[in-house]
Amino acid sequence: MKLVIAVIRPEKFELVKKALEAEGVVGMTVTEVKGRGEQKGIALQFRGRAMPVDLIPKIKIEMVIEDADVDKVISIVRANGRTGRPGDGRIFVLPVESICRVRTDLDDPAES
Amino acid sequence: MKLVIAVIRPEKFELVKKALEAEGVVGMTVTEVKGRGEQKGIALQFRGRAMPVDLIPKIKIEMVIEDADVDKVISIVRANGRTGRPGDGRIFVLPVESICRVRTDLDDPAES
Amino acid sequence: MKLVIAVIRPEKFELVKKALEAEGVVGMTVTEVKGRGEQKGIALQFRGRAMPVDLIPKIKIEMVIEDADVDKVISIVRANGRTGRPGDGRIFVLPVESICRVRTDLDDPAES
Amino acid sequence: MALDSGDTAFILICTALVMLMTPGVGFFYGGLVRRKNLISMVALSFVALSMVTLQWVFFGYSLAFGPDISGIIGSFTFIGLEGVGTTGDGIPDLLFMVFQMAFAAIALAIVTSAVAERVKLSAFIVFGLLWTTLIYDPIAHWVWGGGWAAQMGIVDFAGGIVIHISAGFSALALALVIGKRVGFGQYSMDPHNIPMTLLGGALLWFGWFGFNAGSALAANGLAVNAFVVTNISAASGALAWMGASWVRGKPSSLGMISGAIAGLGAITPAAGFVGPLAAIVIGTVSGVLCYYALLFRMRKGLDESLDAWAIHGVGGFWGTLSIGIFAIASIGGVSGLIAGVGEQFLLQAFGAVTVMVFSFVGTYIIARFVDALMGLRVSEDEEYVGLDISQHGESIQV
Amino acid sequence: MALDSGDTAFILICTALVMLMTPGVGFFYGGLVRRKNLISMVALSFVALSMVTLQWVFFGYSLAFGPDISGIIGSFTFIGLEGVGTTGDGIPDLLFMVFQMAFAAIALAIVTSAVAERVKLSAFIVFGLLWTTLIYDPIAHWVWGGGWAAQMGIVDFAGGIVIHISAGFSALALALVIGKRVGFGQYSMDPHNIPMTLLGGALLWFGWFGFNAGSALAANGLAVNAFVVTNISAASGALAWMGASWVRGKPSSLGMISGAIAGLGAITPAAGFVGPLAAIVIGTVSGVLCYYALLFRMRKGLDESLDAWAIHGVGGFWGTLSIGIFAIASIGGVSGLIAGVGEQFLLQAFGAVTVMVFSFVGTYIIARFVDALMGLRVSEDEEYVGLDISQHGESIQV
Amino acid sequence: MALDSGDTAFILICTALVMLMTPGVGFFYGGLVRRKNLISMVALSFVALSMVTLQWVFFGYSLAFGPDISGIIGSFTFIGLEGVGTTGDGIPDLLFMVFQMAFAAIALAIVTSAVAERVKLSAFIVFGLLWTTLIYDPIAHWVWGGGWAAQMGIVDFAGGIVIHISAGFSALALALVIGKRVGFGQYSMDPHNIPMTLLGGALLWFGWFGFNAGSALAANGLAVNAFVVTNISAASGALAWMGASWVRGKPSSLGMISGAIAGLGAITPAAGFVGPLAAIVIGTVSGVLCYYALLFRMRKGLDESLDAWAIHGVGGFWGTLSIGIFAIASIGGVSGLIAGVGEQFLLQAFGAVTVMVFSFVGTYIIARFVDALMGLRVSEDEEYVGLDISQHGESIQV
Ligand SMILES: Nc1ncnc2c1ncn2[C@@H]1O[C@H](COP(=O)(O)OP(=O)(O)O)[C@@H](O)[C@H]1O
Ligand SMILES: Nc1ncnc2c1ncn2[C@@H]1O[C@H](COP(=O)(O)OP(=O)(O)O)[C@@H](O)[C@H]1O
Ligand SMILES: Nc1ncnc2c1ncn2[C@@H]1O[C@H](COP(=O)(O)OP(=O)(O)O)[C@@H](O)[C@H]1O
Repeated sequence: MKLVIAVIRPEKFELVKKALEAEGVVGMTVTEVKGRGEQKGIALQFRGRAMPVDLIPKIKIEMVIEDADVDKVISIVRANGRTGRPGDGRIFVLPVESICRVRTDLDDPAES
Repeated sequence: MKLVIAVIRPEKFELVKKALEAEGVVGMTVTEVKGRGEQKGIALQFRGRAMPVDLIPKIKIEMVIEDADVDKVISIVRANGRTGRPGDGRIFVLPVESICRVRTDLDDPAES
Repeated sequence: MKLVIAVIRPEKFELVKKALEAEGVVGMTVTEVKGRGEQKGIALQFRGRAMPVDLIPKIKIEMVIEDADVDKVISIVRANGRTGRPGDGRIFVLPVESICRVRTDLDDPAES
Repeated sequence: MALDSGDTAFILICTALVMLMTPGVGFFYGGLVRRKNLISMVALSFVALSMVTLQWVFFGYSLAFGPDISGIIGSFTFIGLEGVGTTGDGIPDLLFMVFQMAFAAIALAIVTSAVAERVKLSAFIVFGLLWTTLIYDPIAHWVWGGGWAAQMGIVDFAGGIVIHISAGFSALALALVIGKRVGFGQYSMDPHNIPMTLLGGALLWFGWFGFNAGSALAANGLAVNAFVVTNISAASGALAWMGASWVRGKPSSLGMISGAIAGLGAITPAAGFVGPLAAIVIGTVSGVLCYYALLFRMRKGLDESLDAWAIHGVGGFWGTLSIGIFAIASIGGVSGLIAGVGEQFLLQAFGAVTVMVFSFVGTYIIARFVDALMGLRVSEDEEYVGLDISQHGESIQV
Repeated sequence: MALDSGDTAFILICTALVMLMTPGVGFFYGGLVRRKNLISMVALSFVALSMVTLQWVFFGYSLAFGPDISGIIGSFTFIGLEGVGTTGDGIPDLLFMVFQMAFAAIALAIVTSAVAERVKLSAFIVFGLLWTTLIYDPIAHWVWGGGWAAQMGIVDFAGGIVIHISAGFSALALALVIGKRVGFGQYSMDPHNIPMTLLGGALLWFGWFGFNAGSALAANGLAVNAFVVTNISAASGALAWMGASWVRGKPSSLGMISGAIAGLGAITPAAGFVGPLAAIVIGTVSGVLCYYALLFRMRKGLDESLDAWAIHGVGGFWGTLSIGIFAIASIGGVSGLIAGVGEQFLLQAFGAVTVMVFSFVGTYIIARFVDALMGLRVSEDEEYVGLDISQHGESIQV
Repeated sequence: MALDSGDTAFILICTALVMLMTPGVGFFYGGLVRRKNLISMVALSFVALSMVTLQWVFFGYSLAFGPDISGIIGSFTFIGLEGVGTTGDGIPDLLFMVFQMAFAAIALAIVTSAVAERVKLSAFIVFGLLWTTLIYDPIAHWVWGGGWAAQMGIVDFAGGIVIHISAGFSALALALVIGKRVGFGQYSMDPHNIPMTLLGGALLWFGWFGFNAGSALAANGLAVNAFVVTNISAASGALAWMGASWVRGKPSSLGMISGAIAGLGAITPAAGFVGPLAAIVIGTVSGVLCYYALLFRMRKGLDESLDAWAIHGVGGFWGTLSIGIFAIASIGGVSGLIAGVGEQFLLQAFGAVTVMVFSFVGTYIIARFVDALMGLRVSEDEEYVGLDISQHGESIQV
């Protein structure tokens, strides 16, 4: 199992979510975050001075998925979350050691 | 060390927190999130049409604990966070490479 | 690549952020969280009774960085996030398997 | 008598103030529920205001203030506001009509306390129409429209019986019918947005000046007396509740504002009959009494969720009795126990008890009827998701 | 005639109520935009209030209400409020001036709908000054200041033409010039804070009593009539929009409050001419009509973002016509179709259409001019970051 | 003279408006503190309103407006409102009493600026009672109750000296005693909820019409003049502060609303003495002046946290002097420098300075006393956790 963390634009979230669902990737945990990438946010101009706005609202999606699905998920997020301009976001993949449900005591890793 | 991520029902959070504390699991970081599991949220009926509400508020608890405590923590969360109905939540366990405190420069992994 | 998770005091966040930026650590994702450490929060006294306030607002910074930068990042956070009193926070380091951008399909791990 | 521009100006503005109270109740309540039901709570108050407005025009006003039929109800004379004109005695009849409309609206808004976070919008509409027609309008007629209570000499300056006892005890009955919220008593349902409640409280306190002083129906000394004792009782109630709860723990701001509402509810019937020092006693007692009523309600596990009963019902009851204790003839022509007259107290008690029983029983029957008809309550899933989404398709993005 | 203290008291307070409406518009709109533009939206309303206040003192009042020049505009007689004193007929002239100032301010605030989430603050200031001077002041003169429309017999009790048609259709033109928000139609721009919108709506509803009843300029029967029909139309509009939208989906609270505003906008011109039952029809029709106008606007992909056009423009238009249908001479001296007189309807239609065209075309030209001069719109980056940060350097930390 | 229903109506409603200002201050301030102290900040304003209400009834009114004792203080004649009745000259005495009560309440609410985010609730209650009794009541007596200042001919239409100078400079003294917030100057304490501050500002602007126009104590031309210049000065102050801060950076909405309050504070003493054009100057100067006062305060590292001093103190001071410059005898019977009379300016300056010194020194002593008695300040841990939890046991869940 892997934990895929995708940090994307809030305005792309609906699209990404729908696309993931269409491909059967349903389980996800979503957090409102702020972030900056290498561009150090957005540099507004103000009276000639640059006024950087370095923390921009983003949506963080965490999905625990089968190893085999990682590439699929990444390409869905990319396909639907992209505008091509800086700030589109990142995807990180982390190893997961085990997962389980709260609803039942049966561990059924295959489930999710 | 492991990072245990438990995503549970908000209304069960107090119970779970108290139970963890009673068993000596004190350190935790808590985030308000929204999530959906395999049930794709809750399907309200509206005029015969289904109106899915797919992102339901949840509480995410992150705890970094000793490897040996993982099973204990999981069973506490399960025992106290369960209603038996869909939406009770998930627990993920991730490996942690190292931990340290901000307050002091002494690394004392045994501490936490 | 590593995922460094630093949970720090909100009032120290600006300082830490600036210091990281000065050292070239720009990319980060920031979440408002609440947490408790071993002190179980802050124990207010009220009419002789202790009234624990166990979840204190914190800022969680997630940074995915090169393995080589981990020590640097940790010492920056420590240097700038510290007050010396309980509640200064924790830093966790997790392994990251892969990272990629949403903006482009080119995987360029060296980039970030 | 001809119209008086000063009196007309006063009651016009007072009516606007009372109208603002209905959304005020919405914000007061909205801050007390869980975030997922805030919109629903405020919306219910607007629905109450809108529905009652039309009902009042069509026949409500006529039922309440039409020519009396055997002391029980008004006739249909004023249906569609037929014959309610812009002339009158001091103020136009039409102005009296709209001032009273605002009272009818807020009474229903107060009752929404009982169904917070679990009522079906459609069922509330049906319930609300029945309630305002079958409970509120008759009571208004009895006390203010020349009905039996007025004939007996029971007095109620601005609505302690008509609005607070009726709404408070109706809320209690309604809460029993609709049942507890899922999880009530099992996990915390702490108010999520106290500042919004304080805002609602501020609007209520503000609007209440129009409510009580306006009930003099003229800009005269009586209105001034009502205004002054209103503020005093609110302040006393706020400090009393705060003090009483401080003894047991922290003095919450919610307690303080609840105490203010308790003081306001209690002084409402008495505002035209008692003086400033009596108002201090009335407000103080109300703050403490309603606080204990709330504790009692919680101990009993009753989910009359936002305490319309404990605050409006109990406070209004106490205030109605208090006339019989503190009234001074020189203020409003009525004397109480302290002035050495016992009769008014018995009258007030009789009025309060009768309306209490009528409201409780009548509302219970209406609520059971609506529940049988269409179900008062949303499904468990809808309740879990929250009424904002399930009833209105909306949510707060903040 | 001498001053009347009752009338003066009434209009003073009504003016205060109307002043509160301008921030009310800000909160109404503020809840509808994305979180990153909330502060900006509220700030625009305060800027409108402040700017128009000074413009009105310097020359705006004189343009609108100065001695008539050929039916087109007022002369500069009252410049700097020269000669506008504290004596008058019933109420002081200076009071009439400030009452009208509040109207001018809110008109501009309504127009901000069109530029929500993308206007440059500096450009809005320039646009606003031009708009209030070149569009609002002439129209106010035509209809209320003794201009051609007044001379013809076109009536507008409290501003259906002067405020709602003018602001609504101006907003439409302005929206066309400034263009859609980035991402409009591509991704959801759902309102982020409905409770704030409901709060703004509550303040608007409250203030509207001052707006409409105050337009009688006296605390008399006419004011009472206006007050009553205002509330009825608001309630009818709220329920009608709610009902109409319920058929298609969930009855949102936003629909309900929008319907209330639609009802209020529609009754505004008619409040001194029609009775309570007509108000039910006017409000109900307005609720449904404005709802369909909104759906139409969305279908056309027009980003007149917060629906000043659909609600104020369309509602005000309908209300202006409705006088020609429902007016009864005994109320305001004017008769409509139902009273068997057709002339007023044609007059009203002519007035409504002329002002509609003038507002639309005039605003279009002004907006193009300001756009050419300095750019109406922020850069794409600034829009993305939000106007709170980019225009005001502020953000919400909640 | 008999009662006048128009005047009575007017002052009743004005009193309600001023009452709304006290929570208005709470919301204004509440938006400026960190989230963890919002509830506390609003609660303090309600506590001020409640406490002062009772103090005023018991003896405050008598101290301020009882028969004069040597120009220093009122006698105990009116204790418990003894002899304050519903008859009077134009308006009932009891109405004057309650109008003044609202003023006393808001003065204390303004002072809470100084102790934001760190005051112990119990200590504030003790301090507040002492302050309103020992500082506010005497000053009110001096200026309005027939004391030495009134005898000398110092004028203050609606409270520039009595409320704004006294509260502003008291806040400064209090801030020095209680000390800086932990972390002040080290890390950002940016306002967390500007929209709430704007809401508070809107309520203040609205209520201020009652404050200033109501101070005419009649619905007459003077009230109208006060109303008009109030709005003009608010608008001028808003635009001036906005402009001044725009030169240095972004024109924040907080600056704009602060400027409006600065304009309102400055016009308060002058509203019955100056005309519209003078109001533009008074407001504009106040906006700029208070902005620089704020910058000065920050540069000095003074944690008078929410700028009661910079805005109310400095604005009120300027406004008090401005009477001596701009007053025209035809408006309020007083002439200033521009009318060629220098005496009033000296009188005003003397009054302003004396009250400034008295407030500062007196408050300093009271604050030291309360601090010694019970500690003004919460513990460091409580401050860190926030006053909402530590003083009220509440928190915002949004
Ligand atoms: N190194 C990093 N660690 C953690 N989060 C990051 C990192 N880099 C970027 N992010 C997150 O991704 C978001 C988008 O990053 P950005 O660099 O703007 O994207 P892109 O490179 O596609 O333009 C940031 O706002 C931040 O939340
Ligand atoms: N695959 C997943 N990845 C990340 N989070 C998940 C995943 N599956 C579930 N969750 C989180 O757990 C919550 C509860 O999941 P759910 O499937 O409803 O629980 P259950 O399976 O016990 O009914 C979801 O709301 C979501 O936040
Ligand atoms: N074991 C843990 N797992 C997850 N988060 C933790 C853990 N321990 C501490 N934290 C986070 O770090 C924050 C600060 O911890 P604390 O123990 O108060 O710091 P310190 O030990 O430096 O005094 C907590 O509020 C919590 O968010």
